[in-house]
Amino acid sequence: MRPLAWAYLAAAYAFIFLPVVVLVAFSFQDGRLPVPPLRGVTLDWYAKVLSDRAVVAALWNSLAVAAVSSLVALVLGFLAAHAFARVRLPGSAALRTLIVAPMAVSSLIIGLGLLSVFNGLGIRPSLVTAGIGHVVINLPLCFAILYAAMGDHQRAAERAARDLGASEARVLWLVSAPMLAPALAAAFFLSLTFSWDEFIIAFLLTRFDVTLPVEIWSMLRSGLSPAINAVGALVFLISAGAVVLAELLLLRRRT
Amino acid sequence: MGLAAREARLGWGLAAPALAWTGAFFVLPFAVMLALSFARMEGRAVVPALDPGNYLRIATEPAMAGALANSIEIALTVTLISVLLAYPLAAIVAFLVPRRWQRLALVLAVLPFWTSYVVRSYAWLLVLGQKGIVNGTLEGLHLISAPLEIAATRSATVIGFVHFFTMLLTLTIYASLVQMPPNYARAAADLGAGRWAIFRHVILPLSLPGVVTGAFLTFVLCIGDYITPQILGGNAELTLPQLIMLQLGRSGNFPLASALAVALMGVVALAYAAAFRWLRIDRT
Amino acid sequence: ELNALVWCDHTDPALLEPFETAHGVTVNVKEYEGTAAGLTLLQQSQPGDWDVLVIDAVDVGRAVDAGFLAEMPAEALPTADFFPGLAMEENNTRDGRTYAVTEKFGYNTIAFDRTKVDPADMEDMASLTSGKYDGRIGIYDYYLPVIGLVALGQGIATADITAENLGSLRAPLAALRKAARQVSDVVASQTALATGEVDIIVGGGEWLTAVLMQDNPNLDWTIPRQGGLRWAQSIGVVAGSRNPDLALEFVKYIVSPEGQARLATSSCYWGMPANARAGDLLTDEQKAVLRWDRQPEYLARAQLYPIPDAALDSAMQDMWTEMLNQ
Amino acid sequence: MTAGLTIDRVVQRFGDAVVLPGIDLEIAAGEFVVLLGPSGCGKTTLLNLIAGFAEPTSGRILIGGRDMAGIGPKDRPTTTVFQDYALFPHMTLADNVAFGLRMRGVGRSARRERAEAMLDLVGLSGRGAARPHELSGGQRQRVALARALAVEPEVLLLDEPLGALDLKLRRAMQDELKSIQAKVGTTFVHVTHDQEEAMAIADRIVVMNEGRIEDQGPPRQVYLNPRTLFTAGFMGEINRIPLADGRSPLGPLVPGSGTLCLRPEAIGTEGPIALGQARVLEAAFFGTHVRAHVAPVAAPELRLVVHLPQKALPAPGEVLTLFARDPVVLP
Amino acid sequence: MTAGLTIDRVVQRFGDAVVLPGIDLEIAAGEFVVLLGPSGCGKTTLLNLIAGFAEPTSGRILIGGRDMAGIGPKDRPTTTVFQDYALFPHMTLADNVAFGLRMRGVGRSARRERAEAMLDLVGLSGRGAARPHELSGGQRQRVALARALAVEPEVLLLDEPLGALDLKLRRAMQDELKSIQAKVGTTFVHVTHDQEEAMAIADRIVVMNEGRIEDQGPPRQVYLNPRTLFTAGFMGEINRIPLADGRSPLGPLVPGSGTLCLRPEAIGTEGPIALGQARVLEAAFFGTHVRAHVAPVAAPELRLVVHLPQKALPAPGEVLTLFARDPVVLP
Ligand SMILES: Nc1ncnc2c1ncn2[C@@H]1O[C@H](COP(=O)(O)OP(=O)(O)OP(=O)(O)O)[C@@H](O)[C@H]1O
Ligand SMILES: Nc1ncnc2c1ncn2[C@@H]1O[C@H](COP(=O)(O)OP(=O)(O)OP(=O)(O)O)[C@@H](O)[C@H]1O
Ligand SMILES: [Mg+2]
Ligand SMILES: [Mg+2]
Repeated sequence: MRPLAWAYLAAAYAFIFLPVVVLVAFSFQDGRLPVPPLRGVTLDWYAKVLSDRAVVAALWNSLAVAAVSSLVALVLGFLAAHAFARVRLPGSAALRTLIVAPMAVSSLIIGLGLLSVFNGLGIRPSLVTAGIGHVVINLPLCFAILYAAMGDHQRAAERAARDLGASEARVLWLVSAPMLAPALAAAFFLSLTFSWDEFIIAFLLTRFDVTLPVEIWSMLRSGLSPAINAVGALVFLISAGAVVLAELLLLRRRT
Repeated sequence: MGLAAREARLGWGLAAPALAWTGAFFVLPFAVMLALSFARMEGRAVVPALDPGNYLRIATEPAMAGALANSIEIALTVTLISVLLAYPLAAIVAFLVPRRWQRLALVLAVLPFWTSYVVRSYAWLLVLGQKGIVNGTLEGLHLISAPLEIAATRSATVIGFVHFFTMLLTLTIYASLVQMPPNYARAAADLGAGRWAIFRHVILPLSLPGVVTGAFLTFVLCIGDYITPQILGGNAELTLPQLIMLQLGRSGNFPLASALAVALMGVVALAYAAAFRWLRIDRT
Repeated sequence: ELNALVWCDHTDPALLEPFETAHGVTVNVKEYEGTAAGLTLLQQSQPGDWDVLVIDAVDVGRAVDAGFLAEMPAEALPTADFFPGLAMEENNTRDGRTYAVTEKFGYNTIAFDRTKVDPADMEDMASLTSGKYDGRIGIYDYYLPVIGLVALGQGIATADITAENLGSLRAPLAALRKAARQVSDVVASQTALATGEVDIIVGGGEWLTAVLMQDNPNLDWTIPRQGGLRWAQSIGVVAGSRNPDLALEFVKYIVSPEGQARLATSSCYWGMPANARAGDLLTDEQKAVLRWDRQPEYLARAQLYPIPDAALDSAMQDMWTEMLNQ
Repeated sequence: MTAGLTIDRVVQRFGDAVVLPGIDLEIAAGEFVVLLGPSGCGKTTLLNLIAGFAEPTSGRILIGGRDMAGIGPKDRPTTTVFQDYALFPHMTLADNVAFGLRMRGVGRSARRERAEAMLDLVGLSGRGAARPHELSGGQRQRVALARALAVEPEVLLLDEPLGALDLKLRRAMQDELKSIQAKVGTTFVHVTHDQEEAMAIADRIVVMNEGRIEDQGPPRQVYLNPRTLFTAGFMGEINRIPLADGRSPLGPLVPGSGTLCLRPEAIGTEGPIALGQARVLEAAFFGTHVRAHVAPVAAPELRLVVHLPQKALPAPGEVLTLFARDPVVLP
Repeated sequence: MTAGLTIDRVVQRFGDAVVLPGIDLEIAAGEFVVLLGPSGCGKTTLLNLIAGFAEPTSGRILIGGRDMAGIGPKDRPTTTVFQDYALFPHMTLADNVAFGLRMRGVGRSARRERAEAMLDLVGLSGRGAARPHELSGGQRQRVALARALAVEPEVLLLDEPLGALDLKLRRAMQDELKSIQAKVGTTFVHVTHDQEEAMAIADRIVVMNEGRIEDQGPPRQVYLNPRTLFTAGFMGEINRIPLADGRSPLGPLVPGSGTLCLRPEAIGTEGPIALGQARVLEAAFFGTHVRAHVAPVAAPELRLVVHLPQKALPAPGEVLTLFARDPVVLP
């Protein structure tokens, strides 16, 4: 039973990592095409990507849009989840459904609709409008995760804080948020992941400053290239390194 | 003002930003698109109207109904396979992996998705191609004599989707497994249940809400996605999002595209109704 | 500043920088794909947001109809130096007024791997559905050129496709689909050709193979006996531009021999410059890849994309949808 | 800092259910009052109204003479020790205790000092840096107490604070609560459903039943001279013997009509009232005494519970002659 | 169905920590044994070893003479009532009770019948279709008991099953447990840290401390003649008076050396041992008695706790002459 389970675990991780390994491997391809056979190993593509101002700018744009929109979605979702978990508002079931509804609607529709609404308001597409669109798709996610995580446990603690003289803002900041930290982190990182990879809204709602998926999309128009793999690989390797480092540091501190 | 009124005002105040955001940036755009779905194309111009013609076309034209059917079939297949793959994985991480390594295991499962959806999809194409890794390995092991045709078929679409959603479902199922008090399983063992019976009668039913929540999310995200069927499916068959893109691509038939998107949302609403009983979000 | 809504070949810094330094401005570019997407972006913009538009030559009329393009002084454009037929007045002008100018062109025909197929077979479209290449064909995922090619195969000129004879193309299109392994976008088509997943791309051309040449010199393309399709893109000044003079300067730069040479070999994809005088500025290798010397022959044998009206367009699209779902 | 409390015709409804039909209660400054009653009788509801977590349907609550209507928990001069403690799991003990002071804008070093002093008071000196999960139940309870007392409330509310502790710890904490109250002088309103606990700590016991006050007074009075059968039964085990005009199934015992109530420990082998002979049904050793079920010979269908001295463990079937004292006759 | 139990030199280690350094215990078939000890002394650990949830580091466990080594919980003739009940929340009460039978392949109608009978036994007839969350704590406890008894185990293990109930309910459930055990005859091994509970129900109390058995015997013996100071203190309140060769701070009391242990209820105004005069420090009414802290005049730094009769409520400062009985001298 147990060896079987470990084998399954290994197979599952192999499956999850398979395309990424291929992706990373061909980012070192010494040739114009990231397809087998591997002709040789070169770091040229990384050099090319890192010296491409557009790609580097898109990287930072993506990071900014993902971080800010996830943060906004997190805060809005947190406040709303808190309100619905605590106060019995009339029609609350319908309102909760409304907040999660964007999850069920194609991003294309949200993007096109937003584009025409913004245009009607005379607002130019920019990274800000793309961020607004990302909040729309991430807010339901954050709300759902946080609403499910709120329990009697922290309701009791919140009540105690109020009893001791804490204003509502300080209850949220000093008690509710720290107690929900794991759920908040989970919601934030999932939002980040979704926003990072989101293309259609980012495409429709930006103009000249674009996010990474849009930049990659235009790189792809000239055909497949190890440079594109290098972009993906770079992001992967940096985040993997950061996560593993953080994990090891945390583990060491705890033991 | 009484306490109850103040409490209610506070509740509204906290919920207001999210509601306002959803109202301004979701309901409003969605209403615009909904209105558009009843508009008419005259030549290349969109004429506002209250015309159900687009919906009639979706219901009657075999190509459109076929795309809808394909989308639902693929989403259901993907949901089913992903749940079947993710459940054991989540269970192994939750029950067999030592506690201190569990978080790392989960983070590792998410990391591959910090690359780029599109690039990852093209990488799958290389893995699944006739001369790709899968066929290469199988041929090397003499398990097959001719390469399997996986790329540019529905199987490739499904594999690409399953890859992503296995990760997502592993997270949600894991969450519902670890928050289950261990005494339930012990009580069952104590009363004579074997491993399988414990799983079947206790763990599975108790983890169902988490599974259904994840499955619903999978279904919704899967049925609305354009990129995976487009890149991996090789247009072996059309899905609804592809059809929407096709309507938009050159001819700009926004009314029909909107109607297709609304139909898609209708399917999602049905899924929501089906899963409603178990969804966490509506537990009061 | 100049804001341009363009195709990806216009984003190459090598193309933009000379203009930027000469005029001391920055050119902001936003890429799009598909005429409808471009027109939507224009429609959902404030007047003055855009200065320059690059668009499929056959769709210039749609942009003019929608009032997105401004008139340009025809005398400022070097159309006299263009390859014969590339001025494309029937597309770029309306009632004697010039709204756009052709800047680049190429072909949608048949691309293939010379070592895997018999090049002689590629001269005849009929061999695609003869059974010999079943499962080794990829189709480029754009209905206009592919339906155009199929029409040529049936002896119907692209300009003669009508709602009446469109039905006769259904069976040949289905037959082609049956022989094909996949219908896919540029990247997947390239990948399939490069990995040997397929050996033939119907609808391909130099824009598909040029960037792959270096790694795989066996890739080739040809215009079969029945003919091929010629694609062309045009550039114009957007109506309501805040910088109409600078925008016109940009258009003039793009169609000047220097601009044309750089555009032809832009990093995104290569294609023939409309202005024949660009030839003086291209190297021999570049010309070889572009097949400069064979253009007279190709131009004679290639036809333009079909230019369907709205009804025919949606009929073609439905036929395409049906073919995909077959 | 201490203040009295007035509860004036307080009514609480939840939808159709009337949980408190009308409570009047006067608590003096510095008093230790215990609200005692069975589960669901409205104790927590009343406490929540005092703390300001809810507002009464009608009636007034005054603390130190000031009407509390419209004042939230944050601004009331009360603090609460919750049954589940509700300690902040993400804060150290010192931060927990200092939380209320922080909310009142007390500076960091003053806060730290006072938190240390409060932890001292509850016997947890030097543990300020620990976190709640490192503590046992009894220790957590003390931290909750220290936290509530740190802000020097005028009234301290305790909602079954000892309910989750084991018996031994409970008894120890009762002694401690009592002595801390004597030290700080704050008014304590303590809720429990354990009558032994109520007797051990209360200056005054307020017995509640179905949202009404059944009885109140010092422990001895409520135990020995209950006003109602409910109080008599709730304060401890009781034997009920029907009485009509001085006649009972056991013959004439005391004058009056109604129910004669006798506590098990008031029945024994000597006393002023002769109960006659009774047969032992079963008997078990209970440490301080032997608890026996007996059936009087004169009325074999009647069951009496009696406490016998430790040494006597009668065999079932044995016949004893019983006497009683401290009779109470209730209608 | 009932069986005896033998625990033979059982050692349990967790990493470096030795939780059970070596337990020997013999339990007869049909006996009601209570394991009593403070929190963390290893009661649950021992119970888990018997149930098969863990395997001992060394030593043997025999049930009905059969060695249980390598046999999982599923195949042992034991069932457990968990402290948190661990009722399956997604099943009805009847399905919960019938679960063990279902695992044993009993047919549907037989299962249903037996579940109904078991719910009857625990006083929940007709509630079979309800779900656990609809029940009160005491009712859940009974369902857990019914579920464990339904499969007719040879040994029933109970891990603080009454810990979460309130005092009154707890006492009622104790009576019920005792009578159910008498009815079914199964061996009961019951864990608690409440000594009153232990005395109320046990045939034999096994007192544990830090993984070792400190004392064992019938309740009366353990209470009145404890073998160790720990047992004496754990079984109830106790006064300790140092004794050297018959001399104590209060003068000569009894012969012997060590600690003289006197229970509060064994000290009073009469008795064989004269303790001399003592000054009352505080006194509180406790229902059945008055509990007073006193300081002997002869040794004012010594504190004694005494139980006085209900009627006597001495004022602080009053001086009483005290006598004692039932002395125990422990080393
Ligand atoms: N918000 C509410 N809505 C409806 N009924 C309620 C509400 N809060 C309490 N009740 C009801 O009011 C009654 C009194 O509840 P309360 O919590 O005050 O009892 P309690 O005396 O504290 O009991 P316990 O000892 O079990 O804590 C109960 O019957 C309860 O069901
Ligand atoms: N898995 C384990 N790993 C390490 N130590 C353990 C483990 N399980 C129990 N212990 C330790 O063994 C000791 C005995 O634990 P056990 O749970 O048996 O106590 P208990 O007598 O049941 O206490 P309580 O009355 O609080 O339930 C404790 O000190 C505990 O910390
Ligand atoms: Mg309560
Ligand atoms: Mg335990």
